[in-house]
Amino acid sequence: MKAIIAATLIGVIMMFSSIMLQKKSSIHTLIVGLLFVLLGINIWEVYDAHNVMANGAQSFFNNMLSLDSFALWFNLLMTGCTLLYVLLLGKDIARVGSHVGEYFALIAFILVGIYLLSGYNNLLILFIGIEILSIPQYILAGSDKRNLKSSEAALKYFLMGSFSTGILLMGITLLYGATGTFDILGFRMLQTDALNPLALAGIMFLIIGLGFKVSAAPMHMWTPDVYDGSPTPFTAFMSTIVKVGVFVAFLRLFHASFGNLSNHWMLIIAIITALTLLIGNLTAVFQQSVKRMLAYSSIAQAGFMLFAVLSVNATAWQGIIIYAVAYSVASIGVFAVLLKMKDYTYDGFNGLARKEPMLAFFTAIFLFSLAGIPLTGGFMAKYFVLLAAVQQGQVMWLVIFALLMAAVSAFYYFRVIIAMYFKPGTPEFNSEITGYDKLMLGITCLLVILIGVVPQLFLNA
Amino acid sequence: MDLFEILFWLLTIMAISCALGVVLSRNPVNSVLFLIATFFSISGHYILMNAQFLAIVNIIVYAGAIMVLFLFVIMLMNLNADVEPQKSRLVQFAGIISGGILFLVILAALRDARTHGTLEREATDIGLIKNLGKTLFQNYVLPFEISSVLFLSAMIGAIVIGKKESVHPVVSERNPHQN
Amino acid sequence: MPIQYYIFLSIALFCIGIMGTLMRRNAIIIFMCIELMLNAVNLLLVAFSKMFNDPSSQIFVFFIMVVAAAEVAVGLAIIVMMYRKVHSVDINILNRLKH
Amino acid sequence: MTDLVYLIPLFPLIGFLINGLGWRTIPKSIGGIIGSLAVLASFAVSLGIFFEVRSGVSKTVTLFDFIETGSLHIPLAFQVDSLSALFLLIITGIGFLIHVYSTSYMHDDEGMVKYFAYLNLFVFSMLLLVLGANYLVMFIGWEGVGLCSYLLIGFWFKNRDYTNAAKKAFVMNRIGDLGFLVGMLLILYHFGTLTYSDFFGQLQNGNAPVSNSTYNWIAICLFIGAMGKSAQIPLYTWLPDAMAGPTPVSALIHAATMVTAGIYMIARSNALYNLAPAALHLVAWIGCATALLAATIAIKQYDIKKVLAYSTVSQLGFMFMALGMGAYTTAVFHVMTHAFFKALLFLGSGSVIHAMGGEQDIRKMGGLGKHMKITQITFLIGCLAIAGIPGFSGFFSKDEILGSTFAGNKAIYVLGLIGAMMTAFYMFRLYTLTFTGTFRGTHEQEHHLHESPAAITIPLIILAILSVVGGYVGLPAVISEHHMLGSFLSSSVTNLGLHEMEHSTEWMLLGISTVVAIVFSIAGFAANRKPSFAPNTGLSKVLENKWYVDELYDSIIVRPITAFSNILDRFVEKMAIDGLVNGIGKTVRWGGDRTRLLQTGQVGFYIFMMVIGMTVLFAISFFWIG
Repeated sequence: MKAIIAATLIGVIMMFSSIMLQKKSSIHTLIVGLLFVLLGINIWEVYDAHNVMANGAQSFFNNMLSLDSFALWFNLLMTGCTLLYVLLLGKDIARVGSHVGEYFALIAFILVGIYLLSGYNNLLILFIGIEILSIPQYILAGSDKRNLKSSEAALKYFLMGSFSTGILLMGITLLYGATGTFDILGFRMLQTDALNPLALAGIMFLIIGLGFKVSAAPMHMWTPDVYDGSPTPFTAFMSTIVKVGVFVAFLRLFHASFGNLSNHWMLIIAIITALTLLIGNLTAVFQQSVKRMLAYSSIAQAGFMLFAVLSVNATAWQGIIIYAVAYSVASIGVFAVLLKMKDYTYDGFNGLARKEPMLAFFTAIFLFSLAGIPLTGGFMAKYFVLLAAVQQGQVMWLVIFALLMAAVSAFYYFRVIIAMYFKPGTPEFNSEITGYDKLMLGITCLLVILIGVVPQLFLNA
Repeated sequence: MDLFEILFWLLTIMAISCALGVVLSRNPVNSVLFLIATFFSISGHYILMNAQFLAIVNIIVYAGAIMVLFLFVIMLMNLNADVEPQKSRLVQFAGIISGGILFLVILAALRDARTHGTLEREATDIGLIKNLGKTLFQNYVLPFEISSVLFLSAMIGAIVIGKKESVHPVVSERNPHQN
Repeated sequence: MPIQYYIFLSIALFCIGIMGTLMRRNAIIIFMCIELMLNAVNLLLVAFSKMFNDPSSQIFVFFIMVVAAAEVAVGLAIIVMMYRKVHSVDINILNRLKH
Repeated sequence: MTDLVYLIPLFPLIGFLINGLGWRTIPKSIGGIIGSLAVLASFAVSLGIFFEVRSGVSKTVTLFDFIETGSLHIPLAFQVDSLSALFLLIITGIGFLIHVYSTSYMHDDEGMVKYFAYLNLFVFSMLLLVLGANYLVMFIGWEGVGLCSYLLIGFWFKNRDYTNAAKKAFVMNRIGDLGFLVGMLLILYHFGTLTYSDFFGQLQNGNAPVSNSTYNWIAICLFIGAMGKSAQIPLYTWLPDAMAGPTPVSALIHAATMVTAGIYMIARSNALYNLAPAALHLVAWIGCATALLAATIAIKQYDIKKVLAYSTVSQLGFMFMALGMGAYTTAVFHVMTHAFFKALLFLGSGSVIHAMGGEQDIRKMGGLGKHMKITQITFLIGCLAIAGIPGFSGFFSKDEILGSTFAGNKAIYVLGLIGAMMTAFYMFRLYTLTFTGTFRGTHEQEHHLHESPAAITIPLIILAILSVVGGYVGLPAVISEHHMLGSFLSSSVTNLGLHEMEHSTEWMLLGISTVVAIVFSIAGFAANRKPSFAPNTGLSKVLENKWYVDELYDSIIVRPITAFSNILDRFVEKMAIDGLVNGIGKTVRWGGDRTRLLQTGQVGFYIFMMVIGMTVLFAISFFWIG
């Protein structure tokens, strides 16, 4: 709870910062400092939760919000990822437009949304949380006003996003009609053998609405356009931290409330997962622009995260945490490198290993992680979510299909590595690559490997 | 058929036909007016169901504020029937068909909904401001507070998007696939 | 009066909204159709509130209106921004991003 | 000593980190020394562990937990027993020799330090693979070697073909890995563990609640993984292409590491395979087919490294034949002897290529023996060993394989024998064309011919000695009652019950192998004494030839074999296997292209797709499931 208040305050402070502070760099320094404070508050909360309550969840405001140790831990990790994001990409964010303070304020507000989504106990909070997440995203997508693509992305995202909000709301309403409550634990009273059609329809609408937010097929079509059109620093944020935030909401609802109804929705989500994996991976193979490839691959990665939703067991929760962190960290790293490049096509990376060997090496590690090569975070992440699905035991065909798709994914991730290492050329950079950049990328890289070697460190045991 | 039912059917027919008017009318201004009419009929339903407060709020907020905003924008852009491009017949047909099929599928799914709940005719007082206020500030105070964040971000959005970009040297993000 | 009446009415309005989003090219009209969908949801919520005799869903409606207002502010800003650039609100011209 | 087992992979890792991070600043010679020393240190520890294991120690060393979820618990643990100890020795020992060799071979390359970093990473991954006490650790090493081979094959990245070869290797390996992963998940699902001791324990108790077909499926999935790594049909084409890398890398991949991973895995999972007879049959037949196919292709090759590459594929086929018979220790025995002579042959060919200034075509060689005696003699020893001439190491292991197939499946025995014939033939063809006769290259090259420096010849000599004596740890039963290697491995590997053979049968088999080896070695030698490389040897030309013996050999043996080889090369490999692999790629591309077209950029269309999807999902959930 403290973190939610603190994040809101940070947002307010950042709103005013662009009036108070003249220099962009001082705004950047301010947000970094404030995020460190927020991280401290998060750590404090986690620590508190360990000491004060023995395993119990803290519930707030008439059971609107229940911050159990999982939620607090997840919030901590997401704050950490955001901090890393701001440290790595802060300068690039400042370059998008003139409203730097406002951008950071929106990012802080999005964090509030993520905090709400990790611990909501009431569908109203889910709805408001998703809106708090979405509205700033519409704005961030359109924040590069000199660029028509950015405006276009904003409009598309906005129209489709509010459409999906309508569907989500219809789902919530139908569920309420079946049970008479918005409390997610109240849905446990739904009986699996004689399920009220209202509830089933509600669950379907919820799957579609939430599936849109996490860009699951066939609700994924906005993703490439929006991610490609948005300013790259914000694409990095939207496709990673925000997306995994919605995933936790997804998981929370379907495990806590509909866990015992899984035979009704399991197949539907399995179909969605298969489609998502197929479309995301196949289309990513084709892209010429690395940014667009990352957009498609984020669909593919969402397919893997859907496995955590599919498998109703404890491993799925661990899986989503590891996946969230591993995917976010590695993606942010790749985006940070991408932002340095002048040319976003694969050819723009030609010969990077010659000119900037450190940069190329780090990029290679990030890509290994995204492709799921062992000893990187991505492998452990995929391993955990697939393990959860195997323990669930009902969707072995899907697991095998996912492995096949993971093999395909190596194709497009490795194209970047081939370009960097095996092709001649001289890449051009947007800005000079400073020692600071290398240091931060090195730390990110270390994190990626750390997740792959000692994943237990990132699980709140 | 008593007065209640007559009113129900009257409002229902009005709501659906006005909603169709929104979708089908060529002139955007007409669409807005149809939508306002739809909102009025929905407010009528609210009153039928003893949700007086919401009925008023619906008229004030939706019909009064939001739709006026829409109307302003449409006027501002000077959009009228001649300007608005039409989708091809095929696309329109596909839209009607797919929407209709979705409707039928949901209808079929909920046909035998085992909620035999009925709406009592007697007036209840849950829709009164006093009751709603109590619920809002007892049980739903967190969403109430939290929605301030939403408004703050909407406000920032209006600033970020609405304000003209100040002219200052910025390195444009070049992407060869832009054009 | 059975609750089904309201369920069907609300679903009908919802689907009309969906049809509208599919049929129209004007971004503002599409947005209006989405508002229509939200209103269909509101209507159903109020009906359920009456059925359960529970004020909480009316509170929910209240919040949906609040959120819709915020969304309209942002949405219209985006549409106006787009209009300033291309002098049209036709969504069919928004296809620069395809690949 | 066994507690120090974590040092074994640690040393190469440190070497990798030092060389990898400082490859711009570290001078070449220092980089080479660091790389070699790291492997030497691992070798020393491995040796210590080997002796301890010989005295009967066998244990699992757990470092820390990877995954801990409820009932499942997967640690990063190392398994120290006779099987892993033997592989450790092979990997670090031969790996060290290759490192030493590389210090000289790669001396002129600007990326030498980077090269050593990759080499160390490779050894590290392989050690991880062998040491892991559960399938997850094995898989990590497994992917690791795939990745390193990708880096090393693509090491000389200026040439576009090389990067393609690297990509091919990687994709083929990924396909195999997929099988391995599926097998792993099946094990996890059915047995709830990935740790060897738990898994095999459950298998041996026989109370695991699974059917026989499950065993077979798991075993086949794992075998698909082995097919990819150990280059079996249909996933073998990457290995000959992988010749694009530097020669010492080929030696490392072909002799000591990578390709033996599949053998190791199946030998390690012997408890599973003993319960899966159908899978064993598949293993045996795939091995047999690979052995034959690769041997026939090898006969036609003109690239010195390609011949050796196909011979590796063929020898791996032999090992899988042994595995398929349930004679796991035999396969491991052949892995060991093969490691010696194949490393020797590759390093020898490297020495030749070095002397020829990068030329790999044997048509342009000949008579090199005059200029490089040590290389010639050591290469000859390698050829004798691989051909299975009595007294050399390859004889013992190959004979043991043939013996096991004779006991298990006569058809495979006959085919194996044919494979052995061809092995002798093409190896001596290679030797003859390279080292005897007259030089066929340019004058400039001839002038340049010289014996290689000591850093190259000393590893050759050591390997030559090993190639001779390496076989004596596993003497046939008729000669010695005590099979040293077999009894050493028996603590960790249980062979499927073999039929005891009578001594007379065994003598007969020994005799047949000996005769075959010698006859076809001579044939290979004789048929290529006076080589002519015209694509179509007309009948008239054969008649002109005065060598009566040559003509006989030519028409009886050489021509049918080359014709067969042509067919296999052209149709089976180029069309069927490459076609299959390319076909998959094409399908993926095609599908991607179609789905890409859906991305029209139209919001209306996107929402339309969403509505359609929604309708379908509703229909499924209400009218199909419910």
